[in-house]
Amino acid sequence: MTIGARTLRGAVGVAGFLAAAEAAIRTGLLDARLLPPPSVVLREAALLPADPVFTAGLTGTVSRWLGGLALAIALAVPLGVLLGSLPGVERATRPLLEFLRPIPSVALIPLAILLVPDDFLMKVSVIVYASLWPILINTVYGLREVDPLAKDSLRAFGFGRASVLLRVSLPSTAPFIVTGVRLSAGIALVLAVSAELLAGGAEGLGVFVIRAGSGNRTDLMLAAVLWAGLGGMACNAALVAAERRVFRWHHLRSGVAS
Amino acid sequence: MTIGARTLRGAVGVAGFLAAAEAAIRTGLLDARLLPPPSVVLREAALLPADPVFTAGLTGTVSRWLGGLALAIALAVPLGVLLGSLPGVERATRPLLEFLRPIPSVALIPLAILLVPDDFLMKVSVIVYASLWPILINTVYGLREVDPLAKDSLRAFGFGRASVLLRVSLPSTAPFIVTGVRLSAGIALVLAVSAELLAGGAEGLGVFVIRAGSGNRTDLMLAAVLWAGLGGMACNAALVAAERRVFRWHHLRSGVAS
Amino acid sequence: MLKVDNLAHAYGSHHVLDGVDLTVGDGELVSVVGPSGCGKSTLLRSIAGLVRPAAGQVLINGVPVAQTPDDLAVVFQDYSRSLFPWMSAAANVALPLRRKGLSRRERRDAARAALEQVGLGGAAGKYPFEMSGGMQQRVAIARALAFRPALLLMDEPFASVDAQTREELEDLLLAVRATHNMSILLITHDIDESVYVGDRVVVLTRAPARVVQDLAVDLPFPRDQIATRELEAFVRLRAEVGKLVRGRPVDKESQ
Amino acid sequence: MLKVDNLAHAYGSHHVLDGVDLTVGDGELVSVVGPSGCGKSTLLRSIAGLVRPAAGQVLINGVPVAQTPDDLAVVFQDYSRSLFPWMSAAANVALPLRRKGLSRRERRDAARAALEQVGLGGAAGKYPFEMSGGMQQRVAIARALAFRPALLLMDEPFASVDAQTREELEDLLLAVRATHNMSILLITHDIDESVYVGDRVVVLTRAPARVVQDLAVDLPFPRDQIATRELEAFVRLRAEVGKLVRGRPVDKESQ
Amino acid sequence: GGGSTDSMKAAANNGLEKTKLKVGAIPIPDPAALYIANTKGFFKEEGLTIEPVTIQGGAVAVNSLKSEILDISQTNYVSTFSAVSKGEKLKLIADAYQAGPNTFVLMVPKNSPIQTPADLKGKTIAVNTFNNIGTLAVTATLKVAGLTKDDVTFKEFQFPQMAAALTTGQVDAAWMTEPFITVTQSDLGTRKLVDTMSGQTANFPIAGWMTTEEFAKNNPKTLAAFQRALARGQEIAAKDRKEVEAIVPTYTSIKKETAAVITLGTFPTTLNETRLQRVADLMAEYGILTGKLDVTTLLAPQPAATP
Ligand SMILES: Nc1ncnc2c1ncn2[C@@H]1O[C@H](COP(=O)(O)OP(=O)(O)OP(=O)(O)O)[C@@H](O)[C@H]1O
Ligand SMILES: Nc1ncnc2c1ncn2[C@@H]1O[C@H](COP(=O)(O)OP(=O)(O)OP(=O)(O)O)[C@@H](O)[C@H]1O
Ligand SMILES: [Mg+2]
Ligand SMILES: [Mg+2]
Repeated sequence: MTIGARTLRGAVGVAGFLAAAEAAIRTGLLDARLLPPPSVVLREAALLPADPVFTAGLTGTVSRWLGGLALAIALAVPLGVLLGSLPGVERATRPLLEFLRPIPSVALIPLAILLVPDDFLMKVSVIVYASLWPILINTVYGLREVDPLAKDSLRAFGFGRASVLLRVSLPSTAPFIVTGVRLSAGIALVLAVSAELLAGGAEGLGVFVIRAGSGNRTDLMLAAVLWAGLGGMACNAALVAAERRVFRWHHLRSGVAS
Repeated sequence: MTIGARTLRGAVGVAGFLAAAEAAIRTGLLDARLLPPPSVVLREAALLPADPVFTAGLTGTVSRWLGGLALAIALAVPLGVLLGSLPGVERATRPLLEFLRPIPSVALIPLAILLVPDDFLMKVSVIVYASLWPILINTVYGLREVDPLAKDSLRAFGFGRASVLLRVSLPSTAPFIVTGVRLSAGIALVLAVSAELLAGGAEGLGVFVIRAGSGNRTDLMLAAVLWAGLGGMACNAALVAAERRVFRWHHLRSGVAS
Repeated sequence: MLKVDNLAHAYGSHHVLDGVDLTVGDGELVSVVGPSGCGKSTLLRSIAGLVRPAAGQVLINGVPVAQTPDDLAVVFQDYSRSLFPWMSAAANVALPLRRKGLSRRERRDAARAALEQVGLGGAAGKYPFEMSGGMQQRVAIARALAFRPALLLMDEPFASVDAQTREELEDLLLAVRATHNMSILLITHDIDESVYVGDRVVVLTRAPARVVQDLAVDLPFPRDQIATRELEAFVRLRAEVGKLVRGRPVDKESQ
Repeated sequence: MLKVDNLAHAYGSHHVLDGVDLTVGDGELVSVVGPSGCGKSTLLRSIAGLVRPAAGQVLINGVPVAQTPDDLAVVFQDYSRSLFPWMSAAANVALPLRRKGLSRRERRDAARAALEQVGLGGAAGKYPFEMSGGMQQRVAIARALAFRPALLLMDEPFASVDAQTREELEDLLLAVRATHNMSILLITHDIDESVYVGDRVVVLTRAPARVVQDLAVDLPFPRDQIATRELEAFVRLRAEVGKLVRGRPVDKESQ
Repeated sequence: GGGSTDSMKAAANNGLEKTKLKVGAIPIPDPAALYIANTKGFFKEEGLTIEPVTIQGGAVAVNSLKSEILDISQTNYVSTFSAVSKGEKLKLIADAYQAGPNTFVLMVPKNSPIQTPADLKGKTIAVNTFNNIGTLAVTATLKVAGLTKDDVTFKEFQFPQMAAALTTGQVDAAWMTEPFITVTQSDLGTRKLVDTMSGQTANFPIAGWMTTEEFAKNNPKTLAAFQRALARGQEIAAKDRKEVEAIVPTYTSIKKETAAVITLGTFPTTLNETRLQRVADLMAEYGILTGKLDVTTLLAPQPAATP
């Protein structure tokens, strides 16, 4: 399937979804006074890029999102590799990590505000905290799935632990790490917006949503959320494209088999 | 390593972490006015089970958490299997899913309130929405990783798509699905608390946290958060134990090789 | 039973099969030999419906097969990856028998019996990764035999077992074939073996593969590892197959 | 070069090696034969430092090995899983050469040359899953040869290739050994092969494995596929190894 | 007044400790004066640069002040007094907003059987936050009808979600403020049940500006400059509704049309301790504060009248 056809199919899917929602509202299945129909939201969304407040907010949110995601990757992959390749360390730290993981970052925001006296860093650290886990856990478990014989093959040539990790375990785990990154990207975006919603800020998508909310402008709020969705979609598309290039063998093999 | 030894090691890890935090605060490395020392938090946490407001809140939150998680599993695994085994459908729906995924559940709460006019169900649906993704995505990608030859082996005996899925693809993907469930369990708990923080309600851990947070009781807040962490830890331990039983072969194989 | 009609296949621009014709009669055992990489496994996968050939067709009992034919069993060349690592040897062998509508008990008994036949009665409870290469390969053979298919496709099934076990398995194959009237297509690199077990030996050229020769093996039954191999006809056939396989100089670049 | 001293190993309660003694001299090629599941692969893995034996020791040039010895290459029995699926054949072969401190270009050239030697000059760019079983196995051989190890361990390296290729590879092995003075331990199920390539043939019992016999092969060099195999000494040795392998009745239950 | 030369002089003369201030404000009409003063350049003239930061509520703002993410923040008095009673060290800088008639009302669905506050017995009421102005005002209103807060159930909903909660029957009544009152009235036909800002709560002080004790101590001159400029904005807001209508849509999402019709409270020009003490006393009466709180200790020094 060409890229064009794929885009088309995707667009049809999204359009279908929106049309269904529109129909539900227009036919009174959902109360139009409480929920603006997609057509209205789409119109508002189309107008938003002309609003400097919105674009400044979007830029800010995206920079914190991507910054946080980058930091999460930079922390979680090495940590995951460490834990995945040293089962003893993994077992010893597991309770601590599993204790930290379900702590809601949202609940930590008041604390984060106290501890990190810089708005940007505060939000980024909340994002990092929440989006670390999928990468970390997928890395640890992906490493466990590596075929032992593949590792032995390189060890037999006298390569040390580090080389085996770098040249066998990591490449073979890479698809799962990327899946973790894709999950984390979504979570990071959710947190980028949520942190702004809770902590406020000079600009940001979440700040925009606060304003829309206190102005009773559900249409504007959903329009902003729509842009968040588009941002997530774009990021994911980029990751999938990267995946396709880097793991060409993987797609080839699956393709041949199916 | 016996279960006892494992528990001990874990306890040592957590204790070390707490001791380090305590030391940092006592020596003035961290500002005691900003962050109460762990000893204080622990004492508060120990007292909490005696507080009926807290226990009612905990019960409510845990029931919504586990209910949401169960529903997320029940939805995401079949959906993931569907998308993972029908690449055409997957490609067509991917943009829609990737559009929906990064939409902050926080932003969806207004919608949820409107669509689900029941507090319990509303919160559960927010939990489901957020915790669906790790299971879904890990399932889809796990299915892609299944060795094509393993599938062919069963197909050659005349087994249909459904049987191959059930008997080869699913068992071989199971470790990744469980990893997804573990991730989702954490996220579901985060959302169970966050939904209360954002949508309010009568009781819940989140409600407790808000009150403690707004009342300058960081110690109480952290004590409540500590219980959330403990809950997540317990759930994870249960999942890991189940994993160990079900995927015995997997642990044996890795154990033998390392 | 099986008729392969002018089958052709290419992976991308790489032509592998170039009009292969082949038949396996009811209850017949046909050996296929040919150089490494010539397309034997591809041929087998096409018959099993796992590869859709670019041209030509496969007929089973006169009916063209689109999907995997019914009542078929395959022993793959890459036996280790064709076993399910999360199942014991016995469970691996028993699994396909679900298609046969057997009860749990019947499946278990059939699996045990088949494992006994290949000399693995004591290893029924072992997981694949706990077994040696040759043991894994024998599990794959037992799985196919337990299924009692009408058509059995085997891709170098004895490559990883020692000489004596190999001979035992060859004789087992002949015995099973005789008892259950299976039709068998056996791909092998061992020229002696191709003649010893075969009713016919089909020799393929290097890729893109075509049939060079379809030789009838007129050796008496029952065959015997020592007596049959000493027959003059055996020695002659073996030499002939050997010459046919070596027939053309192998163009190494194209493999 | 290599000295295996009273090596014993068990997987859980299952005893596999029971005091194996073995030596491979400098530049010597020793064949090992034995029944399927007797512990040959376990022996090889112990020598390579991938399995820590329960008792006994492995000495290389007199020094006991704890980890993987330096300057070693292994061709695994399960070749398909020992290749890295994300790399082309050439990249797979070139990878271990990083240990040798070769430049990128040198690695690439060495990989190409080794692939040529095993008849895969044209398949350098293919991924493992795009190759036939025999081709994959030859990539694994090329990878080991390109490394030019002092000690080469091979576990049924020619099991998946056709008769002619097999003979070519046997001769290649002898040639490489002669040129680079490698010491080689070759596990094989083919009795003819064990004699044809070996300086000595070591015969193992069924599990738990012990050495039944360590036979010197006093056939002249250079060996020749037709002439050597016609020698009376060859026929005698081959029969002797055959008899030793079959020596005891195989207790099927215990495998 | 003065031009840019004046402002430079002011900065030099006053020796401001800090010239850039991050000020938290909620996107509702209450902090209008801040934006008016900023747009009109009053802060510039004092040598200050203001960065308005949108916040959602006062609770996190206290933390933001403590960690100096914010220097000054809007707050509501009830929250501030609660926080102070629990040990937070805060100072009130200026008043911002005071309730007027019909600025905070209880709304019920169009055809609700609830006709008087007495009908609320046993019903569920939506408020934006527990133990805050909402519960306080509603409890005071219930008292008039002979009910206590134990006769009703409070549920937390954010203002934007109250309309949905009302229509879907999750609550029987909702405590709303502008612009939600106007919008739900016109869109959904909801009905005003009772004005909660009357009697005990008539002209109730709602919002003001706060900072930490520490900041107030270390930056007296800056704070005075801020107060002066803000007071000029507040004068305008207090006198001229048109100015408020014009500024509100610039920092909120309230539409111009809506801003023109919503009911507004008043913008007090002085920070009056007697009025504020009323809030603390009422809180004590209804159990939101456990003891008496003397608000005079919380007031930052007030600047001399604007020159
Ligand atoms: N999935 C694939 N994609 C691309 N090329 C392939 C694929 N599978 C096989 N080939 C190519 O097709 C040719 C024939 O492969 P096949 O496996 O059928 O050979 P074979 O006769 O079974 O060889 P061997 O005896 O070595 O197993 C080889 O040249 C191989 O490179
Ligand atoms: N990882 C393992 N765990 C448990 N048992 C094992 C394991 N690996 C091998 N075994 C057992 O050890 C015995 C010897 O295995 P090994 O692979 O060494 O045999 P082998 O001589 O190489 O056989 P083959 O010729 O069939 O390859 C077998 O009985 C096998 O079941
Ligand atoms: Mg093949
Ligand atoms: Mg072996």
